[in-house]
Amino acid sequence: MSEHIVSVRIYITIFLVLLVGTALTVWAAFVDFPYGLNTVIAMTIAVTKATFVVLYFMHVRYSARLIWVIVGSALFWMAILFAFTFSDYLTRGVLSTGS
Amino acid sequence: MRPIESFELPSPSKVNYLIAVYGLKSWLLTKDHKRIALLYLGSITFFFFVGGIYALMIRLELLTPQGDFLASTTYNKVFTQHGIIMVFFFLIPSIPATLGNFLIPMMIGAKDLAFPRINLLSWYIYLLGGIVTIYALLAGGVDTGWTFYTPFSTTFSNSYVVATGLGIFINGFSSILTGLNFIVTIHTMRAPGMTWFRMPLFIWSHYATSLIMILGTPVIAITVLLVAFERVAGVGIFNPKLGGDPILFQHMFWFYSHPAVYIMVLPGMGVISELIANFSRKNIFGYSFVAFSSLAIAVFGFLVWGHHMFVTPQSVYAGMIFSFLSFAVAIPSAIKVFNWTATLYKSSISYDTPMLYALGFIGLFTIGGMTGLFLAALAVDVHVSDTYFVVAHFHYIMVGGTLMAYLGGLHYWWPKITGRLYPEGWGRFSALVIFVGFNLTFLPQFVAGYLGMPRRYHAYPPEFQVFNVLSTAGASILGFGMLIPAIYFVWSMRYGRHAEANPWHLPGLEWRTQSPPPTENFETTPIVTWDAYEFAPPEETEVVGTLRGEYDRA
Amino acid sequence: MQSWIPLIPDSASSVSWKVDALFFYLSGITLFFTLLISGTLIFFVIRYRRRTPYEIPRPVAGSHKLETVWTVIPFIIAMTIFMWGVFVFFEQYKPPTNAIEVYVVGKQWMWKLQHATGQREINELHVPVGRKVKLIMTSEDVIHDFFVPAFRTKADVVPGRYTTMWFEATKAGQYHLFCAEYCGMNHSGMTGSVIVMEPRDFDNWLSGNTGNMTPATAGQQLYQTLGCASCHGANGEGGRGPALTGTFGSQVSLANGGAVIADEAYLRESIINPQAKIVTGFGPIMPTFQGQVSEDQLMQLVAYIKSLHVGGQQTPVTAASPSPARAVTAPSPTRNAR
Amino acid sequence: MIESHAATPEIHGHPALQHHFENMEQQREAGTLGMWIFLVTEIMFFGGMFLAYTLYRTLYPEAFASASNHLDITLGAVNTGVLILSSFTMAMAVYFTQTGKSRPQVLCLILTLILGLTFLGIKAVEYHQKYTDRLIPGKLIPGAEFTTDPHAVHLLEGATLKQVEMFYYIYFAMTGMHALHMIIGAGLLLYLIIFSLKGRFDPEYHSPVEVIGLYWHFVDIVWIFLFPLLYLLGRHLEHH
Repeated sequence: MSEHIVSVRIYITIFLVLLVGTALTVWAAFVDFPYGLNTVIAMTIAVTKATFVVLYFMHVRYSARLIWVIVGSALFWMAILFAFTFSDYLTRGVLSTGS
Repeated sequence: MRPIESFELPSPSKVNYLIAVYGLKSWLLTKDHKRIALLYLGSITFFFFVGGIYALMIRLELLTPQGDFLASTTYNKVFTQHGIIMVFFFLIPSIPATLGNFLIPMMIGAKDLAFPRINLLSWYIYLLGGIVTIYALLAGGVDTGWTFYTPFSTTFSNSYVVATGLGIFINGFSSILTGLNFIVTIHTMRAPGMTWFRMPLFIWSHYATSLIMILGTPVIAITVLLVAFERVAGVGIFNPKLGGDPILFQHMFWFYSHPAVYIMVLPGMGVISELIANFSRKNIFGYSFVAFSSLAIAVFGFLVWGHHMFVTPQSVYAGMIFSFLSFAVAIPSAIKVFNWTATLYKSSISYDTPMLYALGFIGLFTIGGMTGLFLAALAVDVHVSDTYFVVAHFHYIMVGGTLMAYLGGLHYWWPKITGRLYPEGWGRFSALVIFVGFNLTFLPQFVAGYLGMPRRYHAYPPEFQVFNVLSTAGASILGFGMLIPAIYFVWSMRYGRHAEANPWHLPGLEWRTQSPPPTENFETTPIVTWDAYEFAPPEETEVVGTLRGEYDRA
Repeated sequence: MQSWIPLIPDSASSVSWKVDALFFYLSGITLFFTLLISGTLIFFVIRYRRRTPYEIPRPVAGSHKLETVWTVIPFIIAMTIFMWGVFVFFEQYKPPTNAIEVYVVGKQWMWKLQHATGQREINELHVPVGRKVKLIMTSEDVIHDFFVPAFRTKADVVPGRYTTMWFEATKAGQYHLFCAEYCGMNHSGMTGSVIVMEPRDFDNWLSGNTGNMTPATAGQQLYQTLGCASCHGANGEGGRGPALTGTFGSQVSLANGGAVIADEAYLRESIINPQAKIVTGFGPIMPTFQGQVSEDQLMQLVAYIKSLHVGGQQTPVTAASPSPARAVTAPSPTRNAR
Repeated sequence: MIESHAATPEIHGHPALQHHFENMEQQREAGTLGMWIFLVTEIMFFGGMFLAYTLYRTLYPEAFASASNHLDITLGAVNTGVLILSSFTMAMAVYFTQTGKSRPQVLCLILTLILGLTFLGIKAVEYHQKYTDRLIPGKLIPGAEFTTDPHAVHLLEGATLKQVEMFYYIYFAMTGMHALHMIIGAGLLLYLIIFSLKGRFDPEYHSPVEVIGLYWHFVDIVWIFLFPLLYLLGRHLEHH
């Protein structure tokens, strides 16, 4: 497995995308979107930016499957931490008030 | 064709890792995984005896119901420090850092771990964490219980919480780096021919352990750090005065600390797989099931932490989910026990000391595991949580499981590690003493617990005394039993008979080099052409059941 | 029933035999599997002991069939335990209606209890046989845990919030009360007893222990002294702040569009953190009372608000008619008897 | 020198090959894998704080919005740009190492270090603002306890000062931990610069540059999330 060298053009493109993303998220923060969409939009932009960094700056796009598995497992375990903790907080009091 | 006969024993006079270089500096700056394992062995043994002395004090205090041996403040510190020392400085590093460190490269045919310098670093970090913690203990001790529950730990305790927390935080990095090293080693350093399904189960279980170490430890690190930070700042996320929720601490704490139980017991299971197969000269029944059950435990172990919180204000629905998953995680453990037992069928069982420990492990682990079901069952847990039932249960897993496996493994690999034999008769005797003493210590605690005796009580109602007297009696036998191996191991390092390269006549890679091994482990990089535990050629394999050939021997 | 050394604690509540039944079921399963495994082990160890030093047994391939069997059967057994546990658990934790209410405050290292009828107790709780008792609990400092082994139930007592538990005693006697969550220096001294009495004895005990104001009456006085009346009305009829009469147990719609059932926890939160959940139509003008009222006083305020019924027939306690017994939420035979 | 190494297949040749590895490929693979696993632990480490943030943001949205609106959005945005740029220069440093151009490689590393220090400088300015506004939670700074003035922060409806303090506690925990990672990263960059100047790295052996690059990008990613979470969410409520 010889390593892949990412071209300078891709690096520059990603850099510009990240700057645009930052500008976009600042702009979007001041707009009053309906249905509490502000959080969703901000997070979507952040996830997109992070994905670009991971895939290109960190070369995951050209890496072995094992690296993908490792990145995936980190996200999976974060999801466990969040999902199960919130399974508690979001259902608290349901039983006592339901009586 | 049998592997045990087919390889030539190297001559025993060769230079080995113990005498390759001399001097204190050669040990303190060593990058040899075997020497680092010995450094760990020494420091872990030290912490084990510190923790053991605390255990002794606990049992002495509880001999009488009045609480007359120690003051309550002292007692609270004693049980806290017993827990902290034993969990963080003995049980978690015990098997991985000593036996794992020594054997993982040898079992997969590598010259060393992938990052020898990081390996040494992790020992120093362990030592630093230990020193900081010992400092905290000497300066005045800590009385929060090893669980550090908020807001007691953040606001109300007047003891050295920050220093202890720092010690645990530092120690966490040692654990993380060890796990990282193991995973990378297992992925990248296997000898030619050592495929995943040829690896000894010891490696599989350490792989699973390492997963938990790298995924769980950071969370306890930040949690302990936030507790320390909150003590310094006087406010924080666990503080009800700011609208914080003390229960959040328990979520974050148990996210690591429940899987940590599997950090302790999974390597033990790996040792037991080795012992059972090798001392019955039979390949493990259902190898891939045992291997994958380790991974299943590592994953499912992360989904059950809420069963420590059934009586907290945690929502009953979350409790239900956690209860369900806790039952699910019991299944892979059950699979292991059944497979070990089935391995013995039509085998050739020796009664050597390591095998006695392995058999003891299976019995005690069965009781420990089954009593875990009581605690997973919501309604029963409500009654027994925070009682001595819990104490008995987890000691069955941690002492009856991990410690038995550790001692069994230590006996088994002692000839390889030191090049000397331990006295077999004393070995068997002490194994029996420990088994009897252990059961006498902890069986009565199940009863006391169901009767309602709460844990962490310095004084207790007199009707519980009979169980505590039994327990203390058992603990003295257990303590005595522990001293025997401590003495004869030290003795054997100088006076024990010299061990040959393969004293047990086994096929594993670690036995295919001299005892003690050379610094590079093997004269030449081995090329593996056999499966784990291949005592007899594959064509002699007996197929159980009707589906002939269904079993893929990889 | 008293054996030489008891192995099972006293069984004195309506759920205790249910917990015991599940416990026995689990013990049976444990015994069975422990004997099965260790029996098989011992048999194999003797039967297949090494007879000659160089013997090599035939290797064996695994068996998917066996693996399936010993995966599925334990799973099924585990699920029976799980379901059973869930059913009993829901019963243990679902708070009953029509219960005698007792307010519990845990602090290092004592239990302070107050009956809805005013009687205060420390480290002791008197309850009658055959009546449901609901405990509304909080802590002044660290987490404690109210544990009565004879009732097979316990619940954490957490600072900053209310937790509840309930039981129905079935047998008169004196039972241990323990703090089961480690709470510091004198944790093992934070014990006491629950004294279960026959209903008549309990009535006698109640009447022999008057002299304390009921929590609701005390709460009413606090309501006046803290100036709550200036916004919520002299009798909770409302004003600049929302009406409190009939609030307890009803659904309250909130300014942020949500809704909440006004239970004890909500009332408590609204006193110490009024901005958290504001009732529709009202501004965020109420100051916080955090740090100005103790947990005891908070419970009294909550008890008073709970006593404010709609309709007017069941007149809330007023300064003119200090009849303590009537302040409590639900009428009960005990109180009618007086 | 560099050319000759690139040309010869490294059986036992390269001076940087450690004894226990078979070849450079194995050594590089182990290094990269190790760093990725370390980053997983870092993700979980920050995960604990993100969890606390998410929980309390859900419980106290108004207070968190009020507190977050008080942060300096300009400095935050500039810092985001600085960090992204530093990530870019870091990526370029790896590129130039891979292609064996040592002069621009060192230049990129130095640029990255300067940008990293710029970020820390701006962060220090922000911290100082919080200090003068008495917004440092609890008694972290003796003599400058958290403010009791209800107008210190423009409180939105439904927010309390105690909850605002909770936000700042989380803010300092998260950004402080992030800054600590930046400082460690700066130290690592310094090491890279020194060894680059000595000509230690070449297309055959550039594991340290690559691996420290991964770390640097990770720290960047953390900030990519911290910026909207701490500075932006709730801005749209400001003018209500």
